[in-house]
Amino acid sequence: MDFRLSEDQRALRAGMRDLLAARFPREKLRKSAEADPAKRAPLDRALWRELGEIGMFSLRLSEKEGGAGLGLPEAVLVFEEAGRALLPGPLAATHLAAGLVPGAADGATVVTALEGDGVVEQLDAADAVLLLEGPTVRALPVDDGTGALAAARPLRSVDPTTPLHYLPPADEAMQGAERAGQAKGLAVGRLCGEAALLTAAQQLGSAARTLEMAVAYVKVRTQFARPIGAFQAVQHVCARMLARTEIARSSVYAASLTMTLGDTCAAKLLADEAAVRNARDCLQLHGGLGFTWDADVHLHLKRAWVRQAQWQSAAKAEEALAAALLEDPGDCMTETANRANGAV
Amino acid sequence: MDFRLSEDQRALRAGMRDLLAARFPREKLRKSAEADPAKRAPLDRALWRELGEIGMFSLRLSEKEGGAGLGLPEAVLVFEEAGRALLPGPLAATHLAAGLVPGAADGATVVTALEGDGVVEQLDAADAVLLLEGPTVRALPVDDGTGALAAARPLRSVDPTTPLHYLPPADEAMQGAERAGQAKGLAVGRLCGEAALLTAAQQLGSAARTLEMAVAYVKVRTQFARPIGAFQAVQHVCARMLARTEIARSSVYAASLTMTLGDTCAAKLLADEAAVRNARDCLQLHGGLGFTWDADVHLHLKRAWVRQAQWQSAAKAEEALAAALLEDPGDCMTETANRANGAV
Amino acid sequence: MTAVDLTRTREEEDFRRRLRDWLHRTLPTLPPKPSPADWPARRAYDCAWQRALYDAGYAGLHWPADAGGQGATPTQHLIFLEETELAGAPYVGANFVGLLHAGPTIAVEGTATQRARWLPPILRGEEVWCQGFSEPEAGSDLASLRTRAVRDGDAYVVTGSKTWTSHAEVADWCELLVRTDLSAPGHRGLSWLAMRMDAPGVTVRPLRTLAGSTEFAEVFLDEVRVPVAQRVGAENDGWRVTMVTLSFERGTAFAGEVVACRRTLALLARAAQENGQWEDAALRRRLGRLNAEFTALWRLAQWNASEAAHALRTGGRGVPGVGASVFKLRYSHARQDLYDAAAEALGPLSLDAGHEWTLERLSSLSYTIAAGTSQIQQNIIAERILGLPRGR
Amino acid sequence: MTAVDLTRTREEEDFRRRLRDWLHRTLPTLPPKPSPADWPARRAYDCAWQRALYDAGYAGLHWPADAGGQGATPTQHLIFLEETELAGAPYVGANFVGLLHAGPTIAVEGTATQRARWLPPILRGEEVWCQGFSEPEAGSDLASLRTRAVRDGDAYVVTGSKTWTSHAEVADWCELLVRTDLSAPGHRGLSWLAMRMDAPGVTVRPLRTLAGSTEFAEVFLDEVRVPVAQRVGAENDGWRVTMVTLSFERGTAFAGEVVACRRTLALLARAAQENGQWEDAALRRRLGRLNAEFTALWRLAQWNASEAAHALRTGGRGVPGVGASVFKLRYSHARQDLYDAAAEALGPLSLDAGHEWTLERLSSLSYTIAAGTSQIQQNIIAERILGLPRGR
Repeated sequence: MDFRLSEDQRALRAGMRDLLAARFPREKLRKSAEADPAKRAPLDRALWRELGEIGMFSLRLSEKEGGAGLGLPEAVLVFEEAGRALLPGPLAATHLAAGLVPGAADGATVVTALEGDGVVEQLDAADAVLLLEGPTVRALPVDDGTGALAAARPLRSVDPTTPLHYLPPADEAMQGAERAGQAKGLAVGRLCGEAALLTAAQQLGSAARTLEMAVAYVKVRTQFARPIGAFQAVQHVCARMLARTEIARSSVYAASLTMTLGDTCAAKLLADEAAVRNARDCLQLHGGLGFTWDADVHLHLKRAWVRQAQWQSAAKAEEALAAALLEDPGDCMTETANRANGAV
Repeated sequence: MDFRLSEDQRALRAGMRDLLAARFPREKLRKSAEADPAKRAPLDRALWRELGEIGMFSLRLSEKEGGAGLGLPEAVLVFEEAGRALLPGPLAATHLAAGLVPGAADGATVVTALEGDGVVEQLDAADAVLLLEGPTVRALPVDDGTGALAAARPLRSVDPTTPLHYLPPADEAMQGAERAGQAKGLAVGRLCGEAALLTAAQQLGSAARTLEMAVAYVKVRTQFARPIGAFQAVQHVCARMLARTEIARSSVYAASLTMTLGDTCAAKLLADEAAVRNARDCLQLHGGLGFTWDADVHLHLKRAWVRQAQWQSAAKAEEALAAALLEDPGDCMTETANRANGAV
Repeated sequence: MTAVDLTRTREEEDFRRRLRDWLHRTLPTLPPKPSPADWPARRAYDCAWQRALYDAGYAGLHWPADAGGQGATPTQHLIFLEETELAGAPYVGANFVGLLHAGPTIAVEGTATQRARWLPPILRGEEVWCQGFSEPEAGSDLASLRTRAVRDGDAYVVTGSKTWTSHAEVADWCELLVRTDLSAPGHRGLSWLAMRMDAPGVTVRPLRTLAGSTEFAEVFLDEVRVPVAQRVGAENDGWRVTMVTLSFERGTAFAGEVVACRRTLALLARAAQENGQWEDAALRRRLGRLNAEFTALWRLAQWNASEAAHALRTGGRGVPGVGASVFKLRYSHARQDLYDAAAEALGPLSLDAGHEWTLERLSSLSYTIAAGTSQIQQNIIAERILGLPRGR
Repeated sequence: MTAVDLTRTREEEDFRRRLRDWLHRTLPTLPPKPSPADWPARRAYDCAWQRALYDAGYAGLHWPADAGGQGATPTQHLIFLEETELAGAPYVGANFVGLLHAGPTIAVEGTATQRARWLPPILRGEEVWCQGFSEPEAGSDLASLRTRAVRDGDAYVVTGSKTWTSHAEVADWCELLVRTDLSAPGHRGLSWLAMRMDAPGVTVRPLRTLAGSTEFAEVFLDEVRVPVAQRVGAENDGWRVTMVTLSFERGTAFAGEVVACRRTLALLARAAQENGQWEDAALRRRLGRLNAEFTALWRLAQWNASEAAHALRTGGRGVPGVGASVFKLRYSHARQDLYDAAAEALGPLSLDAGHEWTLERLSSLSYTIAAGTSQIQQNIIAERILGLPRGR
């Protein structure tokens, strides 16, 4: 058993970080978060293709299918970097669609997803929508002529960098998509778990980033003639932020290896909590500055709220983890051997 | 509207504090909390009679009935002092029984109560048991010959100063007491609310006392060459203890005036929380010393746990407060005029 | 024996009934609410409401009569806050600083001339005030502020910058805290000035909040001349004057909001009942607990009002005590918890910034920062109320 | 590409299988557990278990081979903790200090003679150690300790008092931290000694805990002679030696308990199902969240073990890093939350101190205090991991 990252994994993560630093610098993030919605940059399709080229969507496909034959552990590292940079877009959905929807793997197509709660990310920018309810996975072209998505109404998304649509769950138009009342098929269950984990990885990246931002700020912000980071109350807030981040990290990395229900639910729950609470703490430590549009911290908080609602809510994760307690005689710590490299 | 205490009320409270300092000093508390159960002092009947003489049980009876014609606001002040000193015994039950059970008013009789959860305090020391389920209030002599309480088994009470018995709810012997399945009568509902409030008052007293203990200790305990009360993390723990105490105090005092469901439930919930959490914080601030039997802090915590479970649990209070939200168009802040002096 | 008493007096009951009648008659006659982004329209709306209050005899309710106020009891003030909130009346809005900070400060600390000049226009809704205390480098540590005022004849020449100033774009006056003695450290050497916002050298730059609105502004001061006659209190005594103002801010300012929060909570319960989330015991119990918290906060406000009334009767000026920090600390967190609970009750629609509760969730984030962070409140409680040794 | 890997190696799987078989055969042959209050019987029981481990080749599993240990990987150590816990094997008990503090310290810092004298009896369950670090006036601020050791020929003469010493009544040896240079302030001037508990001048007075048991004792030292040869590490270098010991304490010591907590949690769910409380979604979700927390803590322990294994491979001695503070901080609170949740699930029976979970609830209260309070852990994380300026 070795939980540490390999050299190759470190290189993969560093490569993703470098790419995002070069192609999605802070100015681009700010451009997509313009206070005036009309001036916001739309989803950057050129960047999407570049993400496709470096394998963000295809890395778990076999080499024969044009992928890198890697596994969830590597995908998690790449998604963590995306979360750190607040890279916008339906990254998890397009990643899941690689191999299912033509063009998803290489970033030529943007694929979003419709989940049980009826919220769809980036519907205007997307070419196709994954439907993950019912026994099988289906993909629907956004303009399929049937008007299945016509009832979707745009929300004024709380996260300026993530446009959202809402499709009321009882909508007649979606009955053809067999959304309601059917047990999830095995493949659908697995994909939902993977999406939850990749989303958790993004939350982890954001949590680590807001911790960094907070620590950097409290070291330089001076009040009462010393850096506020010398105040014990501030120090302890930062310490708890680190603890949240590291607990979430072990949970996310472990789930990428085992993909058990328990690990995955724990990963989503703890990474959501780390992202939301770290962003709030970071905001508090920034004082009035943290409350301004020009600081980045609100973008982390708002994105964390969006990701928290996606794929698996806290209520669902907690109920699943509670139910697992009854099924399990107590030795769930003994993980089953992980699927080698977790390739799909 | 005047929320402040009157001179007479301050005098009443000071009188109770003086009496307890003289007749129930710390040594008596420690004697009733001997680590060896065989050496513990039993309930002090002489003190009980003295409490009766100063009107602890009868103060809300009319002067014609031998009482002082006072109201719940005064009772709450007296019970707050009892909680502060951790005075043992079924104080609330005996207070409720004044006028119902002979000898309760003057402290000649010790009356305990059996609540829905089946826990009875000081059954061995008591002369009678109040039954507060069903449409009417009943009192049962402890040795009534019917064996109704024979099934009660002694618990090894977590609070060494509060002996407890447990009567399983489904017990056949209690069917005659009409415990299950009946709506509470008006009188029963009112008495339960009063008992919850008087218990909350004791919790408030305990919360205020553990705050005092914590503040006194952190002023003198020195580590790293200064009083630990100069550390911001310690200061903030104390500040939150004070906030909990004062929120509970306004809530308890207000409920003693209005006796509305909302005020009473809020008072019990917030006073329970203040007592339990202040005791835990006080323990933490005392470090290893707080973990010893010889320090008093554990007695506050254990009593707070017992009182928390009595008369109204957090779950019940929260559900009642939630239900009140649906019934109420939003103007529950506008209290109805309180019953003059709240006399029974 | 006189009991602690929540029974209102006949005067108080009459007061409530008259106020309720007046609100019932008056509110339907108000113009529609202006757009949140239109500051001049908001000013006009808020000032019209203040004028209506003035005409009806409700302006400056809690101000002493000798300052032009109604000399109402603190309890009447709470009744006013409760009834206006329950009736859905406009908020104090642009007149917040005038009515709740600057005005009361001038009433307590100003000269007769100053009171005569500044108080009536505040009460009539004719002049709007803003606050110039915080600076980019002086937030929690207000005493480290750097904006300097150099005496030049009968005026101060003021240079520096202020931030987090609400309503700066539409204000007539600014209550300004400046350093008049550059050699004195910290809180010594500060003075409290009233500055005209249209004075030459004043530049206002709006700050956008995370909610997308421009609630605050930066105010840049470049050699602005402020007559010495516009100083309130003695030169270099501004810290004490300011503390009076801040304790007003931390006392009564939020009491009305508690009523509003309790009302939102009831609406939230209804919404959860409609969308099925009410079946979730965890959410239900969370809302029940919030009900306890807001009920208790309202009781604490009443308690504080009784204390203030007592101080008034015994010769004090009704300045809220340090206990207001307890209220501020708990209320700030309760408000944030409320809108977090609202998000849970709303489900996916909590991501819709078009929903009022989502916007309120965003703006609630400032509550643990503005008007003294929660950290500062806890310092105050620890050191001033509990007497713990000075934290280092 | 080599993946992050939770797959166990064949060696690890073989290790687990052999251990499981051995536990299956051995546990039924153990004598019944002694009464918690009978310390000599507890010592005998714990030492017999340690001897059984020794005979089976499991003693000092994580100690280096050159210290008489099995030189097992950190992963094997975790497997050992997991399997012994799942099988319901005895805890380390009286041998805690010897196996987890003093022994590893001597293994890293002791001379060859010291290692030969002290380590084998620890591994064979023949000698029991206790810890003499804290003093009444030196808790969180350990470096302020006052117990002094004055050199007199080939011995130190030690006078002072120690507290919170577990198993003092039945221990043979005490790892003792003393001040050897009275003129040096704070952590300078301290030395680490091994003291016989039967030396003249040693008096033990049991301390009763709030759970009613006597887990700890005070140890009074009145001119106790300790041979200089029993000093580990250089004179006045005791602080560094102690830090090695403490980082052991904060690292691996609690990993096995996480498995036990997870197991208790499952039993708790069953109990709630039986008494009907499982219908309460608020309790259910609380238990689900605790499941996430303990699952993640176990993963963090595995992560830390991987880091320690890496340090071993690259030449370090496997001393747990400061990251162990994160584990300690979260675990302490999770354990307290667990038994608070147990009280909610038990309902009125949570007031019965005869119930195991109620006793555990009481003893869990020490977790945020002992072995470095949560406040100290957060200081360590802030200053040593995050590099924040020294708190004052």
